[in-house]
Amino acid sequence: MKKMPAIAVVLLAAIAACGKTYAQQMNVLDEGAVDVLMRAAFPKSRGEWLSRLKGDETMRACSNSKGAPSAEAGRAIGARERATIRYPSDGKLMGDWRRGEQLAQSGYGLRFTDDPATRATGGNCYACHQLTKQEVSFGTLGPSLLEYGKIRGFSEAAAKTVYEKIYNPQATAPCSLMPRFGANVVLTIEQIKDIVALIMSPESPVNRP
Amino acid sequence: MPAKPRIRLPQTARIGEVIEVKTLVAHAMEIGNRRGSDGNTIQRLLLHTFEATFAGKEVFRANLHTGTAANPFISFFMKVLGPGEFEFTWTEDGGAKITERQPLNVT
Amino acid sequence: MARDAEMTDRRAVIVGLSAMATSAGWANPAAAQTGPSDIGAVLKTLVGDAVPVEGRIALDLPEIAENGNTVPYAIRVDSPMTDAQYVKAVHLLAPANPLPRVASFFFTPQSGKASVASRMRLAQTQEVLAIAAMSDGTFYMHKRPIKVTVGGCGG
Amino acid sequence: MNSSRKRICAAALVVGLSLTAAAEAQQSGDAIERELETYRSMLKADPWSNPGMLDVDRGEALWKTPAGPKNVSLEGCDLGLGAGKVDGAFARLPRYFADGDRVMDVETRILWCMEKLQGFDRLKLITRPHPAAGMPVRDLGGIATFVASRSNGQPFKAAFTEPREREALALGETLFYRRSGPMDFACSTCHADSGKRIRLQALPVFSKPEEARNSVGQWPAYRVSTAHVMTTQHRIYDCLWQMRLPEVELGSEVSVALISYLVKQAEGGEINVPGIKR
Repeated sequence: MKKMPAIAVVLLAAIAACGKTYAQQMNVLDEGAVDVLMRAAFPKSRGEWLSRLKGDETMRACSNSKGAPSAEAGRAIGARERATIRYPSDGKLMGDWRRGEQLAQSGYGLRFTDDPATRATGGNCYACHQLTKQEVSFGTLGPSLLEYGKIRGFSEAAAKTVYEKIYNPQATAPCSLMPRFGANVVLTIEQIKDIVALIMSPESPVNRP
Repeated sequence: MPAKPRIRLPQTARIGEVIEVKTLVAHAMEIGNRRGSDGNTIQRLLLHTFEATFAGKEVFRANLHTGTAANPFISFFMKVLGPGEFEFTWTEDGGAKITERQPLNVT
Repeated sequence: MARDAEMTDRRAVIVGLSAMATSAGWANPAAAQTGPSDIGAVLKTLVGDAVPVEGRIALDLPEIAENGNTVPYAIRVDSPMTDAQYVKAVHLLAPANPLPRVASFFFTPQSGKASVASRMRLAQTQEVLAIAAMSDGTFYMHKRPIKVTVGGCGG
Repeated sequence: MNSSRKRICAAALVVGLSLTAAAEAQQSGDAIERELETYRSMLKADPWSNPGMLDVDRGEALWKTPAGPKNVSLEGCDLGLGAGKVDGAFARLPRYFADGDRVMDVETRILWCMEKLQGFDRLKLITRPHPAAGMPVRDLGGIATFVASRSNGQPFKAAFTEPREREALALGETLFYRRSGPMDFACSTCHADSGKRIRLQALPVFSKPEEARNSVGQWPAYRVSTAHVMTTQHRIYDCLWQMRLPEVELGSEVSVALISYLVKQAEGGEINVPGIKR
């Protein structure tokens, strides 16, 4: 690859002001130059994959603030993301908790080796959350959801909160670590309903430990 | 270039001493039910037998099945009755053999 | 998949196993460990009509395997390892694997001690079984539960 | 009881129950963590049982054996300390190489030597550069594992004094926090908060030098889940794959920058290669 004069200039400016971190003044980093380097590092990217390399406005706000946006930026993210949420046309927020459990277990989908025709994309909830007593292999990046519905009295309001949280967590928690499953079309509305059922249904193992 | 088996013997051994012998060999130990990147099932291919002789006499043998992990590590023991050389042989499905020799420094 | 949240009490397993063995439960696949493999038939080939007795075998195994592809283990059988009395073979079985046999190790009096270490594959949470064939024609056995967990970013 | 008090009580109850469930989860998590530690320590207990050692040997043989269209060995390759000098070279990488006019980590440098010295086609070397599960590490990765192992016991001490090295660090840090892909993931999503795990796998926090020092020096590492040595470039490649990004090129500015950042964070940490991991 050739030299990268554009980024060199901005980075050197950053380095000149740099104390403890290597790119402390993140705002002087030229996003365009980073975009060019990203494009070069993934030479096989075509079509939709190209857009994956460039973040949207919300992602850039989160990246540039290392995940801690200012109050003002946070409000802007919240408003923008809230507007993305779509609700089930039948008005029902809960599907089948058994399918929800399968989705919670599966981390398949959207990787360049994955084939959507072979296997549906999963939600991979257990990667980050405890959900049931039965599954001991759960992550802790997100809070435990054990007995989530039971604790909240299985209320309709709680189910709506869960639905919205899965659809777009950044509507209420700007720069949340959780994917925007609905807004980014990672999961379908039907799949989100199944996961809501896993978390909120009285019959679900989440609520029957 | 295939990896050469690794053998770990004590640097020296006395007559009558029980020594530990460690062996490690590179092999996928294909079970026969995995799918390759082309979607086709990868044929079963195991190292099914491991034999160790010392001074020409068999001192240890193992039958390895699908439940043995890839790149098999095996540690076993032998009482040293005299000087000699180890010969280790791994036999693959189909009959191919991997052989490695190493003398034991008996003092 | 790590479905068994509760560890089975080891002593209870051993007692249960002995009961199964003495009631010839091993010969009946339906009474044996749940799993796709015919463990009864495998045991028949290894011990014939003999009834293995619990004891003499020490099986060093983790309680949880972070990954089932490589599970370290060591087996040691208590024996004087003399020409008159020694361990001929040790068989390791993982009854809930698609195929239950892990490995068989063959010793001679010159082995000095009947002790081996290796690495096995476990398809799921289960109880692995070690059987020792002694030079006098008797058999010993030992069973250990082990959990296998799902791991990694991809689940 | 008036309605606002009811709401407060309900809220308190919710919080209380949540805490109980969370405490229980924490307890069971700790027990599992202890048992997993037994497994990990059993895997590490005998370095002679680490199959990655087979690739250290293989890498050494590959380093010394003439190969490629020019049929020369890599003993003429300069890893930063002079042609053919392997001992301690990995501990000082990544660094700027004037001949290639760029910053290179160990794999990028070996790739460069295989192309320039041995005459291999670079494009072929970077096409499917990493092994599928069950397949051994490729030659380049085996050589990298050998080279890295020849810095065992030494601390990471790459200088990062050259302007281009500083650039790579700054880019690496920027990329570490950069969100991309349909899941909104950045490296920092999983590696910027202590004590967290994915499923049961503890996540090293690379933004904290003390954690980086304990982790980075184990790579390249033998991974039992895929039964092969995974190199650092492969580790990055796999993380980006999980982040739902396209296939990153071995030796790209991006992967070298991320490795530079990790190595700088791990400065002073001891190298002990190959590690053995889940």
